[in-house]
Amino acid sequence: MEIFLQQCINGLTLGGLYALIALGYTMVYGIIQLINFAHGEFFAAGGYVGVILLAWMAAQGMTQSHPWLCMGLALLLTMIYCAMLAMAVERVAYKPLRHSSRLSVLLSALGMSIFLQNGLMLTQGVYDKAYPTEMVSGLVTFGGLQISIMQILILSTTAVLLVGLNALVFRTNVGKAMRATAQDKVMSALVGINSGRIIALTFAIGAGLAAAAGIMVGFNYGSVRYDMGFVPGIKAFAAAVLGGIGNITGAMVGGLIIGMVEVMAAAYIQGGTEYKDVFAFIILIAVLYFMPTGIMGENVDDTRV
Amino acid sequence: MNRNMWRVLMLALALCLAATGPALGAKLKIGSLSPLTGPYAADGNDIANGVRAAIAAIEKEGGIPGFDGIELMAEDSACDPKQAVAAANKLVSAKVAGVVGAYCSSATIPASEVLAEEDIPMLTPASTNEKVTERGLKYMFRVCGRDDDQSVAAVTFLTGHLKAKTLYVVDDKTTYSQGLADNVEKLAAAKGIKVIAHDHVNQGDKDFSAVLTKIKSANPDALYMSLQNSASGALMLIQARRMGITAAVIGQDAVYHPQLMEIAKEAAEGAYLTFGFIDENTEAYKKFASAYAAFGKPGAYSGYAYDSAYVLLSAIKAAKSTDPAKVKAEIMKMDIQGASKKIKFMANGDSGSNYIIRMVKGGQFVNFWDPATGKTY
Amino acid sequence: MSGPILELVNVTAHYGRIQALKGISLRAMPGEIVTIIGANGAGKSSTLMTICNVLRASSGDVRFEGRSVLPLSPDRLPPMGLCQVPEGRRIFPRLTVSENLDMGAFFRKDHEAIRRDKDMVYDLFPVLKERRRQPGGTLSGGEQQMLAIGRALMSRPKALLLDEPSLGLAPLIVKQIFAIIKRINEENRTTILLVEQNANLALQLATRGYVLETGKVVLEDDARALLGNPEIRKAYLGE
Amino acid sequence: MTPVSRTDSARSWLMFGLGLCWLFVLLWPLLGIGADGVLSFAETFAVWGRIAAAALVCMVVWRLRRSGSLGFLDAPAGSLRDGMARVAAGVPRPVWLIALAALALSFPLYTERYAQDVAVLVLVYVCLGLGLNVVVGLCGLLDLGYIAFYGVGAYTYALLSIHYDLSFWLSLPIAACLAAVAGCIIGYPTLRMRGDYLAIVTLGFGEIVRILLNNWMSLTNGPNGLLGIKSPGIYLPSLADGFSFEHLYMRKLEYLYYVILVLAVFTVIAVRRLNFSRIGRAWEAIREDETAAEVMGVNTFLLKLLAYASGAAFGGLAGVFFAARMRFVSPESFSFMESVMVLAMVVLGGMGSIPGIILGALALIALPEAFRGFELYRMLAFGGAMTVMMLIRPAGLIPAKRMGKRGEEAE
Repeated sequence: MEIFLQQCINGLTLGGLYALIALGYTMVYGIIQLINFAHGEFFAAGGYVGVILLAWMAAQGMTQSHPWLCMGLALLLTMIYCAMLAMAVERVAYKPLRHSSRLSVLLSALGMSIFLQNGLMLTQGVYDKAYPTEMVSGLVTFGGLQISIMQILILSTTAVLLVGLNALVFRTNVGKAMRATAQDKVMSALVGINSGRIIALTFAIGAGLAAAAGIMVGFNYGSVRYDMGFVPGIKAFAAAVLGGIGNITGAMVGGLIIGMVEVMAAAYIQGGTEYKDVFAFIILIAVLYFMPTGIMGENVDDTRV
Repeated sequence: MNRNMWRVLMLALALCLAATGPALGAKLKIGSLSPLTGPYAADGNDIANGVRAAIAAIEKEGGIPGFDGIELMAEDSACDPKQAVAAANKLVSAKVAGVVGAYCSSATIPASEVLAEEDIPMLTPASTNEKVTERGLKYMFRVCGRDDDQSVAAVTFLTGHLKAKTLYVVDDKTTYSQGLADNVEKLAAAKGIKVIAHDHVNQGDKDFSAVLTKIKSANPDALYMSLQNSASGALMLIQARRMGITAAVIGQDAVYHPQLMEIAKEAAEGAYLTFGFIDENTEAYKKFASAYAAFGKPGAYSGYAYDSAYVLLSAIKAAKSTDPAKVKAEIMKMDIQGASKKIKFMANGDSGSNYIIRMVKGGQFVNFWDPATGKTY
Repeated sequence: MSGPILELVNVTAHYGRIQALKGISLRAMPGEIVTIIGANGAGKSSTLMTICNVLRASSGDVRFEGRSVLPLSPDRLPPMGLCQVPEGRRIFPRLTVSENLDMGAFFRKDHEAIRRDKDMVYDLFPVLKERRRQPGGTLSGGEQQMLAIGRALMSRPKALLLDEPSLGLAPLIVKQIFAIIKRINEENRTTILLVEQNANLALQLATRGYVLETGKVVLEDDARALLGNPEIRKAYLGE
Repeated sequence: MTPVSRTDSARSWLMFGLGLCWLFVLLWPLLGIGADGVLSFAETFAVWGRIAAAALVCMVVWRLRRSGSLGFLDAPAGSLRDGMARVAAGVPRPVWLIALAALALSFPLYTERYAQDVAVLVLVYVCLGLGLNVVVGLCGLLDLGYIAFYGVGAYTYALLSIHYDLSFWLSLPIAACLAAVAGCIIGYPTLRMRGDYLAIVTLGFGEIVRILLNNWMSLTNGPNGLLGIKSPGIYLPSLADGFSFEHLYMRKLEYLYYVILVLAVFTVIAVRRLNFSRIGRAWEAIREDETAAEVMGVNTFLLKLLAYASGAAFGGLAGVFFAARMRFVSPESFSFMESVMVLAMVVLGGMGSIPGIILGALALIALPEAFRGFELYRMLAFGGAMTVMMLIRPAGLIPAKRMGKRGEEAE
């Protein structure tokens, strides 16, 4: 039982990170029906910029005196940085193709993904970059459960971000405009919504969340690396689809499910660690077979290739 | 390190541009194959830099008579059989005198077949899979050790020093890491150690919490960690220690990289690794260290790559020709102290292994235990 | 204001290589109800889409309050007071009724006035108030039309373009909606440009009318005169 | 070009300036803050300055074009292009084909190994691209796991060759059939799904196949791969003693080049015939509007399955050749990235267009090779080139004539 709970926490942490990345996929997909291949790169860039900022703060001696402030500040700045990066990518590589076939944009996104990944490699080097994990260390023991402070931090930050995003999308006018644009771009223009700006904002928010995930992955696992966006990118994409792509709550649920399945498969199925991705995908396929639009998917209209 | 890297890249680009410029005289061309991009780019660049360092060292010693200098074609094998073969073909077309590489055994094997068709000598600094030299290729040499020898060293250490009763094995499913882990599992079982389980993780995984939670509840005496990448090793160490796993951790040469301590910091302390014995007091090592200084800290394979290139170039120098048969004869004659080990090739192209146990202590790798003598250093 | 509030001068537009509008000229004076009638495919909806710049005019000019709006993107027009209720209503199906109305006032910042306007719309269409928490997509056709008009009103338009408000609705509901259109026109002096297939109803409501055929204006007259025109009666009023 | 207003010009310069500032902000944290926390600007300015200078040149040219100042260049350039088009159109089709065939056949005679090797790879990817084109280009089903069939083909031949010593030529149809069966297995559960749900499920299947290959030790030898696959063999008449046939393994690259050339030509012809057959038209109907096609009596279920199966079969053929050429297979060759690259060829070349896809394969295989000179910048240049190509030609290098309006969102 203890081990089970322990694994639950592991799954929750991982799932929360997937959910943060999946949100960017799902929001962008919802609004312009693009599978943003470059999204994983925003996550990786976030991890790097975070560690760079922390290095600078450490050199100023700030990390010793105000560790929590530094982490918060680094998180915030990194999110802003990645939002700017995403807006630039959107402007350069996606916006000119707004009226072209969706596969053209997909390919442009792929090109951007390769470009950004190698850009990171060239500027940051091929070696892993270590995170100052000593800033947050320690375990909390609940009964027999051991939870690291970092895990608690990740879970709470993720929760705050998710709640904040929900409030943004469902409560504010801008959020409503995002949903309106996703549903009908022409009509939203006819009521005075600048869809270009709303799309850019969507990219910015999605990338900001991915950046937050990047920084937390850095802290949790101790290092970042230029190609780290790829695998979580695929998983998060799967999570977004599992939840019903375009649906924000769906992405959160999908992320948590994928994270849980992975951890549980690795923990409780013989030979499960090597096949854990298989289980994740099998769950995905089974769900989609019975619910072809995902767990929370609305009926998307028949827009295809 | 960041800006250093940038400088290295600039230098590489400049070298490359220079290489494509008009040739002033007959230059001796050699090639290197290693993953310069992709997940193994770290080790791949170490290899390319090791070769560059060897060229610098040889040129400092007066170069090779009859040639106006040595030119390196550093090709990217990306650890992908397809690209490795393309790169090997490119080297063949460029008529290189010999090739140092590749890294991943799955790239080395098909690439070596291409080179073998044209009788181009190939010296691998890093592919430890037994098959590399066991296919009867005439011009295939291996400067690093072999997986089977490495597993022996690890198991000897388990029984001889750690006196472990139970063992947990984890690998990340590459040709190399799994082959090694399988050997360890087999040998350990034969030696009477109880292998609790042999789990696999995937390359590129960052989260090992699921498997580590299992390990924690199994509470083995030792954990054999066979991963392809030092950063993955560091991640596993951090997470294991954070969870409170106290088992002795034994890694292998792919985890052996200064990165391990950089990332894992104190979590790496006390970890054991099997690695070729490097005597840092030899003349050869000092020469290597000074030649490599321009490229930063040596990685795990920098020394082997340096030795491979050094052997190749000295053989060409001695043979006064690039004729493969003559070069091979010189290589076989060679019996020298290299930067990484004593080099003397056997008939099949292997040069023997000298694995010892090293340990992380105070953020440094130190020699710890010698399986041949069963003594701590 | 003396000049026309909305004026089209010789506007042409294309869908790919197909010319949809072949030189449309029309005008609407402030406070007028102008109707455009014509058969399917005559270019009625294209005319409205061109006014709002969703369909780009190839030549000619569109002026709103004397200023050319062609260089502006569609989302700049509602703030100027030019608003369209497009064909098929185009409710945001997964936004609630209340959120749909909020979107109508998206560009406005005067929260207090927005709230009052919303109450005004709820007064106009009490059924929307009942259903304000319901997603727009679950409304019936008539309710959706009301919502669409209500959403447009939220932007306080000076000129309202209505595309086929009667489409697919029961006669009773059509009558209701037309009554409301008249009320909007009378209460706020909102200029209305009404595109309709139901020529009879439209001409009864309007002050003036234009008849479109294959992308051209073939007739322009007082609504009453058009209603009395035998050719029109034959072609569009089913006699 | 119509003269543009001053405000438009000022606006675009403003945007240009803003873009450069934006770029600087993006570059500086990556280049200007060292690992030790030391700030520097020199490197950022160096890199940024170069990019800014290049962008400035592009911008000036673009503005001049917009304002019509370069009109004097357009006229001759246009007439040159028209002239070339006229000459090209003047040459009859057979002449083109013969010239192309002669070029392809004589290729190994005047090239070195490296060029031949790249050519062989290009041809393998031509087969793959055309196979995927059946699924994506003709039938409109976005498949992100196509490489799985390539893997099935490769492993089929590898196992048959190693364990049963079956010849290359016999393995071709067997592998094609097996791949087609795999196509049906993967296709069946996905038939109900549409659009991007299909994409992720095919991606999932592709990954499952790769993970299976990587883990099924007893069959595939896992990550170690399979070694000792035989090259294609042929029987050559030999006059040494009397008249007999001599069995020869074609290990030389030239021979392999011809083998894959034959396979590629076969694929081109087969896909072309499929394209213009009843089935091809039905596929296109499904692509343009599935519901309408169904209403018109097209059996969408069967036809979609058939698209999967036939697409997969071509992938299987390519896989057999790949295994024979490498004489070694390992799961690394069948990763998700490969699927994406094949898809990229199809889209880049122009969906549904055979010459387009050939060009796409050429571009995506040859470019990284051509960029080898850039060393570490190689993949950076490649990624950038991919985006730029898409921006310049969104419908692909050679768009198909019969593509409908699908996907060009009516806005």
